[in-house]
Amino acid sequence: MAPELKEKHSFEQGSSSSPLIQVKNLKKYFTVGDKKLKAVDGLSLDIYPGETVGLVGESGCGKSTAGRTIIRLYEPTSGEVLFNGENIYSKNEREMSKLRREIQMIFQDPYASLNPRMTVEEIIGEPFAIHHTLGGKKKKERIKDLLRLVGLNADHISRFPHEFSGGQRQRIGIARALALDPKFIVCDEPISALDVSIQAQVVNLLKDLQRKMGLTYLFIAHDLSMVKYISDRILVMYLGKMFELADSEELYDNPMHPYTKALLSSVPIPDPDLRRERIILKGDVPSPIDPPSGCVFRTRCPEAMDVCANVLPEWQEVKPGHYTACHLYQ
Amino acid sequence: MWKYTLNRLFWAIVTVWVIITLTFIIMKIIPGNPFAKEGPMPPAVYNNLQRHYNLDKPEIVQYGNYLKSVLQLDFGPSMKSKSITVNDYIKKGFPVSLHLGLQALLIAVTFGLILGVIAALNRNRWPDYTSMVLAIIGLSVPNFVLATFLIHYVAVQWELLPVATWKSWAHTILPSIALAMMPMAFIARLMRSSMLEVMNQDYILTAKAKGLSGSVIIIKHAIRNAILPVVTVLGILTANLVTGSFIVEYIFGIPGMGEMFVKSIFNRDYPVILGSTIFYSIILIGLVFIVDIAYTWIDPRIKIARESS
Amino acid sequence: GETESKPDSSDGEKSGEEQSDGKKVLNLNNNEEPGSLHPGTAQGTHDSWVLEHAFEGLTKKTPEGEIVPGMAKDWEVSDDGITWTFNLREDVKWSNDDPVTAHDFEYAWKYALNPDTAAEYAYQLYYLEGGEEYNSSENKDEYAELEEKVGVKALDDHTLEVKLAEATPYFLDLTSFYTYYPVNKKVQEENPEWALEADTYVSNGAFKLTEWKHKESMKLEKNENYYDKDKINLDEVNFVMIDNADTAWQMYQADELDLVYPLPPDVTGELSSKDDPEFELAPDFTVYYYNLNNDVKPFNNVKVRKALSMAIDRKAIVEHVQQGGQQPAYGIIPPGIPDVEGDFQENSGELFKEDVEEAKKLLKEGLAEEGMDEMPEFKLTYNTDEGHKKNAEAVQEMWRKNLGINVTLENVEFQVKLDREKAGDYEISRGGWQGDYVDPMTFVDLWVTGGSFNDANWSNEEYDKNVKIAKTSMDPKERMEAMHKAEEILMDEMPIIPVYFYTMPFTVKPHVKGVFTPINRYPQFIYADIEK
Amino acid sequence: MKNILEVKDLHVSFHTYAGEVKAVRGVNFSVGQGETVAIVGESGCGKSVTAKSIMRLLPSPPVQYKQGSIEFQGKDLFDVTEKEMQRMRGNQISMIFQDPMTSLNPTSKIGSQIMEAILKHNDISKKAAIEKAIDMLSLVGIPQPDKRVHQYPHEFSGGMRQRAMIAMALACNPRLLIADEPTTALDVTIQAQILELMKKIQKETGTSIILITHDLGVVAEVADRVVVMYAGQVVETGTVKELFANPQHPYTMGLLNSIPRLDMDKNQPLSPIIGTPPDLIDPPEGCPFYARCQYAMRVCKNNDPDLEEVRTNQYAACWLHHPMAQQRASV
Amino acid sequence: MSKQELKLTEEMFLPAEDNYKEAEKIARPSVSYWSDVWQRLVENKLAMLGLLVIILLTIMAIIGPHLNGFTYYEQDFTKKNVRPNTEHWFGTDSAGRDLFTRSWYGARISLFIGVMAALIDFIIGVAYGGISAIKGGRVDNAMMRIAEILYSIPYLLVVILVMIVMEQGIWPIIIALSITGWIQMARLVRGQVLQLKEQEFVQASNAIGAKMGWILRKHMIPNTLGPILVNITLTVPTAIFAEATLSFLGLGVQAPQASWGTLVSDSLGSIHVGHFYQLFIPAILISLTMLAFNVFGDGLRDALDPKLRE
Ligand SMILES: Nc1ncnc2c1ncn2[C@@H]1O[C@H](COP(=O)(O)OP(=O)(O)OP(=O)(O)O)[C@@H](O)[C@H]1O
Ligand SMILES: Nc1ncnc2c1ncn2[C@@H]1O[C@H](COP(=O)(O)OP(=O)(O)OP(=O)(O)O)[C@@H](O)[C@H]1O
Ligand SMILES: [Mg+2]
Ligand SMILES: [Mg+2]
Repeated sequence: MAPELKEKHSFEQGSSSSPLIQVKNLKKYFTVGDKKLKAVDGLSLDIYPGETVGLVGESGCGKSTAGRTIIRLYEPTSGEVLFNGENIYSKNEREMSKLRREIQMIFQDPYASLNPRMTVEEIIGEPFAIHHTLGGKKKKERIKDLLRLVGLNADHISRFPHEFSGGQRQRIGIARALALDPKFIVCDEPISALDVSIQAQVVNLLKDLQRKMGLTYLFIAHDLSMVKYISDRILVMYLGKMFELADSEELYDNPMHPYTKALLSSVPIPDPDLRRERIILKGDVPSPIDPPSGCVFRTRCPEAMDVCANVLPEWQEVKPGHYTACHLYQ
Repeated sequence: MWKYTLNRLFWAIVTVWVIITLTFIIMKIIPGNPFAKEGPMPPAVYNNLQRHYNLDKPEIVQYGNYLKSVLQLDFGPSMKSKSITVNDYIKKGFPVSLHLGLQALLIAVTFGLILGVIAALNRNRWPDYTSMVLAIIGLSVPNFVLATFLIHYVAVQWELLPVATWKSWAHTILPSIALAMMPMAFIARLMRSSMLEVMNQDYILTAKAKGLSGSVIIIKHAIRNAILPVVTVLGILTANLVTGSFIVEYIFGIPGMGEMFVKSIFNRDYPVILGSTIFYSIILIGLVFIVDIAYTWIDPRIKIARESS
Repeated sequence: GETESKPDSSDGEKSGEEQSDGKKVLNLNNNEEPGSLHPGTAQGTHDSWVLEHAFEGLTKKTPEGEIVPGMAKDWEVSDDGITWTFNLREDVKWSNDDPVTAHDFEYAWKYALNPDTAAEYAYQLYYLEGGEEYNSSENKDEYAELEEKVGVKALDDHTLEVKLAEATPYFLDLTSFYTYYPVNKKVQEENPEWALEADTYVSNGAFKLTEWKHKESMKLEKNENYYDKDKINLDEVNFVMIDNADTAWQMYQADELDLVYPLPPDVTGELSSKDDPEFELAPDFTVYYYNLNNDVKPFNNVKVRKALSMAIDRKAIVEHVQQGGQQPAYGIIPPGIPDVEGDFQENSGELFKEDVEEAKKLLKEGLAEEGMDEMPEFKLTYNTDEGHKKNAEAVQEMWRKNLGINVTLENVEFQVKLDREKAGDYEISRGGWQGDYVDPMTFVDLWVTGGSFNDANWSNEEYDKNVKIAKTSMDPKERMEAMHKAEEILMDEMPIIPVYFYTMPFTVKPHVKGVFTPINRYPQFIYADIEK
Repeated sequence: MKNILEVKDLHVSFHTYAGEVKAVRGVNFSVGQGETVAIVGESGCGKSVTAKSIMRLLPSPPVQYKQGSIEFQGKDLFDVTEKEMQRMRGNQISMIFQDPMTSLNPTSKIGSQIMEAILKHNDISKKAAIEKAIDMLSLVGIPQPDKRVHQYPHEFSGGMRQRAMIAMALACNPRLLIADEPTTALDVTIQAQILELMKKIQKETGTSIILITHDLGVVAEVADRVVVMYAGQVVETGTVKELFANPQHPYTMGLLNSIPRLDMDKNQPLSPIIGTPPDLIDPPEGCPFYARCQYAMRVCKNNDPDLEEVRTNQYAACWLHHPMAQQRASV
Repeated sequence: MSKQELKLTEEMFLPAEDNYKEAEKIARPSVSYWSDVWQRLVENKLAMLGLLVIILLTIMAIIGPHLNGFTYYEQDFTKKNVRPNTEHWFGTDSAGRDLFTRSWYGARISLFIGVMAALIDFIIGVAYGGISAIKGGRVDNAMMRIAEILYSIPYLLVVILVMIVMEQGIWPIIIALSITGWIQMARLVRGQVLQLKEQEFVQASNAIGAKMGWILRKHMIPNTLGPILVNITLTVPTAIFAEATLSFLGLGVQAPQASWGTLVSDSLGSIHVGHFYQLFIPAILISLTMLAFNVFGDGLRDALDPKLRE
């Protein structure tokens, strides 16, 4: 394994470095009809400079909402997000616009996230145009540099997105996110729409860039093997709630929450010789509009107990650096 | 559901009230009055008329009085024709327009759907072009021209049907056709595009994969889904058709609401203008509501509650 | 009443044919739903055509235009022309078998004059003594008193005494007019709404109303109670209400109608040029003219007004635009009114001449007098109607060609035109007037100073004086002379530009006989017959 | 083992305004009785087109079948009339599609959608058909099936809809089930349920299954044999065990290497296949993988290799297995 | 098999050096969205025919009134109701005016009315629908209600009002036609913008810090332009048609000017007296325009439809 990486990690988490992003009890509710949909319900997380935090969970559990709220694409219902110690929600429009250079996002759908009516040059150049940082020839050079940086042919600068394959488009999206030299990037399932062979291209690129530019990632995904590979720490969400947070190795080796266990065992492993004991969860994810009482997972939990129906399990550090919210550990 | 209906009802009342008010204001702004005519009118006669119909009162009082009588569902007398009240007008005219409108609607929907389906199923082949050109021709001949042609040829030259008036079923055929043409063409085009879209849907493929034959797929799966956009426009369309078309009623001499409405405007017959406007908007709002309900019935996915948010 | 609106299953009856049961049926088009079939509140042709056949007044008119006894068998008039005494027939009955009495007349006239009735034609009764005072009252308390003073009184069941405000030479003509028809007092008092539906409708004329599908159709049937019923040949008259002249014409062609008036303009031209045997031209009693707003420069100038009038080719308009056998008008009083001797209009002759060169000269002079060097652009306002539009276009062209004047046409809604005329907010506007009664006064009266239809806002003392003389004098010669004088003054001053006198072109099927056309009425079918 | 299906040299093209898209270019493979064959490959490589060709579901035009044959139980499906084909669809061969959200008719009840297939292919009463539909729903593990038959698709969750699709496909005991990416649109936990279900059903009914996917994990989990497709061609086939252990085509190797293994060092970069697949309007003359292949040789540029048996029961289309290349490698 | 016949040399099995060059190759030529749309439109014969007719009509509207030396207003009673002949190509009307000149003069007015009405619809509709969708929530609700109410007020009353309030001419007609016409455009734009608002590329622009105006200009408008264009192509003939209906009610353009609508409604009666051409010619021109704009609009819609692009 990679012991030194772990050490480095714990070092980073130590007092010497302060977190780049601090999410404090973040909540984002949507109104659907006359009901509240609690898309994100109490998210707290510190993200340190240079690290990658993975965020996994089933579809609709609030991953994207969390990501978008953290960078204030959505206004939160309550809670705070501190970037370098400053609350980003208290910033006015001008300050926010400035801050936008520091935090960026890469989107899930390489088709929907590029305006089909704009050329690659316009798409990647959009940040410069908005912030008036570069113009003319310099801008064009910079765009070409960015294209090369993400491994695309700089001659394709005047082409339209639909002429590119999915992987290429995703790289255009990455180039756009990188244009303003951000510090923090939310990657919202940047690879789940791509083919396996292409996924690796993008993941390598992201890792490469992180190393070169000292980037910090919040990496959202539902492909657990990829998340494990790219993340230093992983947060598991379910129905808007945090279920478990740990170092990625730790989480895979010692999953605590029954949901994490089930999730891990559900991942098909491309090795026909490996036959595992699987935990098949019953039923489906309940509707977030009226989630079950108590622990929201109890309706599918193989180890549900009586208390689970009534009491909300508390978020607690069970082992150093390993947090979970489950009655089994309280 | 109840809450939803009540909410809609509330807004409907507000809407109708705003419409009454605006119509009242416009009516009073535009020049003319129901008693104006070419010829001498001694002031005494004019004053008597004004007094008789309460037009001598301040406008705000007239407005108040009108609202009061509307609440009692009494739209007042016609100022132009002493033989009939506005309620009579509606009682008399609406059934006629309704009959004509429904008959036209039937023609429009039946043939519109058939043309649309045929066109979509033969996309970019001659049946498609033929039905669409037919449909566009339906759209592109002004209906007073069409009505004139129908009367001239079918009724006068070929003597197949009576020319005008509203006496027997035979009398209703030509006006129904003249009225149906435009909506038919509209429905045909709408149906074509929605059919094309539906035929590309995955569930059509599923149905094929089940081994169903082409016709079963079209009837059981495609049309029902493709008809949804048609249903949404049906509310306004029906409201327009059943409240009468001036041109068709005027040309065919049909005693319906459409003719009365337009004439009342030219005659400045205030109570008739207001009465028929209110009636029209109630029908419109009602039908749109019905269509919304029908929509949830045809398309079980739509939850009414969503709309209310 | 019959409010059933579903078409019945029976097929539309073919017109004119004697039906299997030998009934003689005439099919007509009334154009529109009558506004009112109550003699007191009726006004306009849509109402009168039915009324004229369902009712009869004190007098009636023969096909030749003579005034003959109707409900009254004879009458006397005092020497001063003020007091008229009518003796009613004793054998006349309402369609509900009630006798027709003098009280019915008294009641009807007073009813129409009652301010609460708000009858638009109440002014037709202003000739009665106290009539205008009663109708003008705004105080309900004095109604009874004023009503009492109105100059009409039933001396007994069969004697009616009428007192006029001033001598009215054409009063007898008025007694055949529908505002002067009687109303069955008993019926009216029992059911004020009797005139709204066919089944409560009671009349005293040749026909009775037996069916009225509002906005759709009416049926008149022979009234067996009519004293002169032997002269009535028709059993039934059906009216439809088709407003569109094209449609009505098509129905006529498809034999669904026996008589059509009005005809579409194109058809009029076609039929008259072909001398179609079914085509008939009846006289009308109407003048078509243009109002010149005398308050607007340069229309305040006589020379300018005359120039405009002289530059119009009336013959071309009549022959090529209207094509309905109209008569170019060089005066304002249409033909058909007896003068002391002969026809009033013929005696007047042409009161001015068309002359383009003269017009040009006058225009120049007139403009110079007003301190203008050229005619400003002005607007000719007419109300929406194909015929008016064609006339306006032709006149516009004539003025452009003949005088080099730029006119813009302005087509407005009827109501808007009336409103503008009343407000004096126009330059030139189209006008027309159909006489109410057969006397030049019905036209001459219009342009007195401050007259309610004097939209040209013209005023001339001499003219007013002559009108006054004609109104009050009982000497026919003096009257006629004064009116000729007035017309001359009017044409000399030219506050309005007459264009032509209307005709009434209509078609009637050959099997319909005996339709006649009084000068100011729709074709009358009271004595008509169907012969096959 | 008897083959129930044999696809031989299948060519399929689409006519589009941009030109002819040669979506499938000479595909060969077979499916044995009771066998599960997985077809894997990148998006756009022709998996779905192959599957739909077997069902004859592609609209023509724009589709053109160029050459080849599809033999199902010894009968060439290209010779069958549309009527006969309708009798076979849903009865002998069934298909389930990727997206359960859009593959069910939203305006028709689940029960009636299942019954349709049953009524079409069996001469039974409506009542019996409902019974059967309920049975099928309970077979695929839907609780309270007697209530659920009367519900509409939107009242089902994604996983349940896919189960309903499976129930529908299996209602007439087909000999062959084609599942086109049946779990791609689903969450992992739900995917696990569905895969488990498919395995169970195969065990119980003995149907042959063609499973189309691009997830190698899923392949390893359920397939007996694998067909790897690339740019409209089959580049390698073999049993799951052999193929995963000894991939013989550089593309297969690339696919396997680009997935992070759980035991992998995080600092070691993944080894992706570089580049993108070729455009099938203008496919390269030689080996379609040439431009992305790390072992490419000069011969590959202009010469398309044949699919040949390179190990027992394992076929690959690659010049590397040519004796001359082997020779050079050994040098 | 051909492979057997292949001459394989040892040299061929040396590693290729430049194979990666083509790995990211994009085979197809670069086409912008609009040229792509144009290409597909050109393929659509019917639509192109429609476009051709539109162009021809426009050209004729410009030069037609000057072609045979007559004016639209000059009357000649000696030559009234003349059938089409070599002097009067479309014949004359009942006042002896040349119908060829009048028809193309009418084309001018009708097309102008159509285009201006469409333009006004476009401007108001886009602004109203766009604001409604972007503001969302209560504002959206209120704005849509207002549109609904406007839709229910008696149209004719409003038309009369407009005609009275405004100086006479073509403009009151255009305004009258636009009074409710823009509502449909607003609905369309609103729907599109609502959809776009949720699109990831708009969110991406937000994430970069783009302001409202920028997003509108760069993302919303270009991406709604397609459906808007289609709607415009359909509004033009609808307005021409609606003007014809107003003419029938006597609310059309001022005489002696002619629009197709007035030409048709004035000559409705000509059918009874055998002057068919007086009705047919303008009626056919209206229908032809409707037809042309409609097939062109349909073609445009198909060409713009992303589902039809593979
Ligand atoms: N704008 C919105 N309005 C209302 N509800 C929303 C909105 N956006 C998201 N939601 C709801 O919030 C919940 C969380 O959505 P979110 O997109 O964050 O999930 P996710 O974890 O990203 O899912 P996926 O894996 O499918 O992307 C879902 O139930 C979704 O329906
Ligand atoms: N209707 C069509 N018209 C034109 N080309 C098509 C059509 N359907 C598929 N194609 C083309 O055929 C090729 C193969 O498509 P196919 O759907 O079989 O891919 P696939 O392997 O199933 O991919 P995916 O994993 O994305 O489903 C693709 O290049 C595609 O562009
Ligand atoms: Mg998401
Ligand atoms: Mg596929």
